[in-house]
Amino acid sequence: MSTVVKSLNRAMHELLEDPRVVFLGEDILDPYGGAFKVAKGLSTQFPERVITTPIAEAGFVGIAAGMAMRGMRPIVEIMFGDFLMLTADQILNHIAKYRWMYNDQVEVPIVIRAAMGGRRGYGPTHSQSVEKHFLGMPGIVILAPSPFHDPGSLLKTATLDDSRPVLFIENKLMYSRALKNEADGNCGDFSIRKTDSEYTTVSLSYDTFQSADVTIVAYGGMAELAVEAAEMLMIEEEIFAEVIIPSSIKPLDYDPIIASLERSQKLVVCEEASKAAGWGSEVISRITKDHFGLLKSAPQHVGALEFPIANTVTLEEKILPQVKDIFDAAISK
Amino acid sequence: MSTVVKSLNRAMHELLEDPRVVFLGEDILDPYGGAFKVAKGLSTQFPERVITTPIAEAGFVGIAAGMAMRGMRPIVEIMFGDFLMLTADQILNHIAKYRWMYNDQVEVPIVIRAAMGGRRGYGPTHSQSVEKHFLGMPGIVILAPSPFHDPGSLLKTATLDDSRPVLFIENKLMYSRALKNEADGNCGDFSIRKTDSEYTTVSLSYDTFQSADVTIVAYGGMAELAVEAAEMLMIEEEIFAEVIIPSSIKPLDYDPIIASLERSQKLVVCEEASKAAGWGSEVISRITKDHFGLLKSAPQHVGALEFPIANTVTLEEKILPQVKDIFDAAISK
Amino acid sequence: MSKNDTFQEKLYRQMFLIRHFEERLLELFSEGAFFGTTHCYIGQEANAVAIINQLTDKDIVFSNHRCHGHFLTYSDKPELLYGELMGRSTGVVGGRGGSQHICYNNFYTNGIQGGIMPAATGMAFAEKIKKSGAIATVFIGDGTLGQGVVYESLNMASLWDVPVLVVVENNRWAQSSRVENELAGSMVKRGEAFGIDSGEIDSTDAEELYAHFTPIIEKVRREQRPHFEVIHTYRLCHHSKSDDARPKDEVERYRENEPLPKMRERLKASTAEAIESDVKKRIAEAIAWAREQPFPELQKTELV
Amino acid sequence: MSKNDTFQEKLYRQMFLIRHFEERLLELFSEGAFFGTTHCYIGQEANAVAIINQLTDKDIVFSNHRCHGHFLTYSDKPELLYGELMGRSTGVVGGRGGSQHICYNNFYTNGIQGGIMPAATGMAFAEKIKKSGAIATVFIGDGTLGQGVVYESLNMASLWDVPVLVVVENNRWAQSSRVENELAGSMVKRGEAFGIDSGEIDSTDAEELYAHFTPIIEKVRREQRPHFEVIHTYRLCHHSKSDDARPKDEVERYRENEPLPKMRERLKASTAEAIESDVKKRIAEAIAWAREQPFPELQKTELV
Ligand SMILES: Cc1ncc(C[n+]2csc(CCOP(=O)(O)OP(=O)(O)O)c2C)c(N)n1
Ligand SMILES: Cc1ncc(C[n+]2csc(CCOP(=O)(O)OP(=O)(O)O)c2C)c(N)n1
Ligand SMILES: [Mg+2]
Ligand SMILES: [Mg+2]
Repeated sequence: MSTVVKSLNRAMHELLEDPRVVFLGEDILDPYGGAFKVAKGLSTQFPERVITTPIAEAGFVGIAAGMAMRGMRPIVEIMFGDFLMLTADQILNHIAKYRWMYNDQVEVPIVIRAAMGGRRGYGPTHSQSVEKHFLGMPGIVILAPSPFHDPGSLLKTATLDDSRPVLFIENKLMYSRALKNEADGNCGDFSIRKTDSEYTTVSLSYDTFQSADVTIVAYGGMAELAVEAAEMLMIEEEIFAEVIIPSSIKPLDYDPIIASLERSQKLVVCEEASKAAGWGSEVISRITKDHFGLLKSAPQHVGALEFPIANTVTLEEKILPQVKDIFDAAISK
Repeated sequence: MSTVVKSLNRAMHELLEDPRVVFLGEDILDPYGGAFKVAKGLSTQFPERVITTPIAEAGFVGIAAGMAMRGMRPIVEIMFGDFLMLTADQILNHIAKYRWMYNDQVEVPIVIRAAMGGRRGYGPTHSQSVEKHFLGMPGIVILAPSPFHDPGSLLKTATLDDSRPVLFIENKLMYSRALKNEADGNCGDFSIRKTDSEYTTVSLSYDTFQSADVTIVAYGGMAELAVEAAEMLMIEEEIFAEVIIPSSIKPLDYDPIIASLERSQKLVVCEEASKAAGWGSEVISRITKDHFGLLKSAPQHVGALEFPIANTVTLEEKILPQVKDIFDAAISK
Repeated sequence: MSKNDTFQEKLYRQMFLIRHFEERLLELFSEGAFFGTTHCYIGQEANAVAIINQLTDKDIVFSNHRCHGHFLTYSDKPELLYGELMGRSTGVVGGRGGSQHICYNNFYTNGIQGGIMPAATGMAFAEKIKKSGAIATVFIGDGTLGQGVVYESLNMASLWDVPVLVVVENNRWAQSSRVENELAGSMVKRGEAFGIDSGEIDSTDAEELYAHFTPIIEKVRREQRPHFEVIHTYRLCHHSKSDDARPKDEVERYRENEPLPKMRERLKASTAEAIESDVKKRIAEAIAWAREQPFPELQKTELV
Repeated sequence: MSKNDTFQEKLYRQMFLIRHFEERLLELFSEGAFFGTTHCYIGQEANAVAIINQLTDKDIVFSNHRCHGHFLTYSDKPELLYGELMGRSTGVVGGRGGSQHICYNNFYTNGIQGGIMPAATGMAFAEKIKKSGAIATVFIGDGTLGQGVVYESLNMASLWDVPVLVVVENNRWAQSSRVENELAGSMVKRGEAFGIDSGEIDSTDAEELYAHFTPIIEKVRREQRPHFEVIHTYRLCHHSKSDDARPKDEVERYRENEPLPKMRERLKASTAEAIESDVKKRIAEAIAWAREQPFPELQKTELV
């Protein structure tokens, strides 16, 4: 059975065969192999291009960017995605800008992998999904694999075929999840469709994409929760949900969402971060701006409450969005 | 004639009379008095509590936060708001979190003033409006004075009466603008209303708030552009616009916006930053989520294009939003 | 803490409290009584007791992810920390922060490496401006010397004559990384380069460390200037719960240098035993108390 | 540049080019021919010519906001920089970047103080891995030593044996701030603390600086290690266009130490005059050329 972490680890092994690929991050050497074990085995096999760093996120992200500008294909691991905030200046004012600001004379093909998300009791500074703070930066791509995509092949495309800077968001709980298999156009009880693009969007339907009562959009760690909610909606309410799972949240391919909304006319957007100024705000705003009249009821936004993410489970559970919240949003009038 | 910079400078003088107030920033000593002169005269009058800093934005914002946690009321100046990205970790993972994470045992009453915005040919790293990257952080307030508010009194309230961390966004072009006077419920050709709250929202109407064809929401540097657009709309198209100018963009008081939309049913939201995941996305999304059915046409979003802000005027003008863009959005069907 | 303890007994009691607190913590973790992860201080206890005992009530302590030893010395409240680690509403910060993010009187911690340096510096600076006489002590690890904000803070602390004592606990590892893979040059020179008096000591002897820090703390208070001091020590436990890939023989070599036996052998065996059984009783009671505490409810109003 | 120049003539010609470029720039600014702001290098010309002349075509230079001197020495293309400062599509980066954000072959700049250090380090690191033989030189100012990311970079450059030469141009002021208000301790020790060979020189003599840097550059290339060198110099112009509140007598004192007269007096007066009139002609042509260039259009596709 392959899991997300296995898929990523295998991809990293394959990627490092390419002499342009270099991998930097904290505590990534064997035998430890990185905090979430995506790095296992790499330093043993590629000792020269697997470089464990000091605790200096801005510095090593910036160093990797310099390497990218000189023909390498660096991959950086941010141990806890929360620490990405330390690199915000390097990303906005350096990495995202160089290509255009230098009149397209350079490229910065860096991939920054970051472990995001809560539900593990790691507390306020080790549980966030901070990608929302980077969504508004012109010039960067943000990818978020899920068990419904092939995380390893996404990582390979991002590293070798994409010359733009990429943030690669890995939900921590997702690492150990089994990849979802697809056979004959089905994935479990759902029909499945995938867009034909480098960073595919997966659409799941209970009704072979004939009709739908609600369109649920979710990425990364929220994807499986959305699917669970869809199952509950079917069983408890006989509501047919379609679940749309993009692998690229920036840029976002709106076509599969709009195609589904043309059937359902009801939208639920999910994210693990707190809702304010989140990814869902952007999605809801874009759909209302560009497809006004498509929705027949208020768009719904599922996300965390506006608090730091508490350490204790009773608070963390209430603060972070749950399956039940998606379910409730989907049945709301 | 009072201007925004004079109003802020006077307020700083008054604030520093309070022994808890301390002022930190780069190049704020006399005779230089800060890059945009808000600091003029302060170090001469209050040499002990006006502290010029090294070029170390994360460090001195963090130091000010520590002072705030020990009973001081620090004000920090970020010379160019672009450099706020260097403080993103200090703001998200320290300043915004301490109060709640420490179970409400502490407060962090810091005010971080930052000069934002373009239109001066300062180029990609000195022209941005980066407040959008901070909108989604639970625990901080973001204020944006304009000539329609009293910038100095906002600053005083934020410093002395608000125990929460405040980002205080000052548009650079706005500094030299005259404060807009209000008399007998009028401001120029407009009727004016102000909400009765600590951080007031100003509403302007051509028709004594009887009827309106469009509601234009704008803050900071975009406020005067919105008003110009409203004038053009009146003169060229006989369209009655109401302009809503909040001084607090986070939290945002939706009441005056909704009140206006009940008359106009058409929304235009303006910001100087690029539109993707911007403030306007949040506003449009919140209004559609919470007041579905209120709008009778697609909400409009005016903002910069998704590029770095170029140095040369021909590109900068095209990238940044202009009066004409607001006008066009307002007359769009 | 017992009022009748001699100085040595007190140090031993405190170190044993930290040690036993953590040993029980690690045992109980497997039961699922605790949340998330935790970073133990086993092997470094001498540092906390040597320094924190010399501070006044007004003084500030800023600690990091590895804060149990500092907190227990500062507060002598194991039950509050157990409560916190169990996520209870009566824990140090009501279950909100967990082990890395606590606050108790003038004691603070945060889990972002290095990010605490400016806050600690600012706190000390505020106390100086307020003329309260308080100083701040901030504890960081060897690995944390990788973070740039540490140097921004040292520069300003030195420029502005801030009474902050920076204690680097060099336990020779940062998570899974040897200090040699993390740090180039010299630790002490990192302080000196900013015009800050800096020094180092290689010891796990609480009494020796205590004596070493007496003039340092006194000087920070008197001169109202920063000081940077490195303690070379060793972490004998995992980095967090279950991650230790260090060479076994290296760990065993340092185990001979443990702070607790060193102090215990200066006590009468019966005294040591009495202290140990006292502490064990306290710890058992603290655990029992914490287990009975309620979980917190979420307040209704979201933050702005 | 003239092929027949002696060494001294070449250095003088380059320095005079920088100087005259900027003097004309400042004059023309009032006409509104330029955008935004600009940071001149007047007084520091000797540094650029002493160092950049010794680099190979493959070598990398990373400069900062005050980059005219570095760029002109590197490229010898005044017209491209005028074009850029006038916002023209044929300027160094097509008008997009402006004076602080340019890129030309292996020459780069950015306007965020200190933020360029990691990129420069990474570039040198990449060249080392690629075995290209290239090294990187990065120029920063005294004030920029306030930024933490500088130290993160020094640490990694030292740990990983990166062939990067860090040149600190200490012009004794950072914008309106005296170095004493910005910097505690010692500049040279800031490099040494990271195990990096570090040194300093107080000179505005281009030949002396050239000789000083010859073995340093050679060593960085040979040893494939970083080096940190401080040049004590002085800025004789405003920080940017019109902001100078420094004591007049201080500026006048340093004016006696100007790099250009020092070199000029080693040339025959007639040679110097010939060089000057040559350069003036080039500059006039460069300005004329730049004025004729078109403004850029905005490409249609927005970035992601
Ligand atoms: C900014 C940041 N980066 C990374 C981490 C993850 N992390 C937690 S502890 C640790 C090692 C710290 O080493 P050191 O400073 O030596 O302290 P020690 O754990 O040895 O006490 C790391 C890398 C973090 N908490 N913060
Ligand atoms: C991160 C950052 N903070 C502040 C500034 C504003 N700024 C531009 S130049 C400058 C002074 C730089 O001083 P120094 O490093 O000594 O270089 P010099 O200007 O003297 O050449 C400042 C503060 C900036 N560009 N970047
Ligand atoms: Mg350590
Ligand atoms: Mg300088």
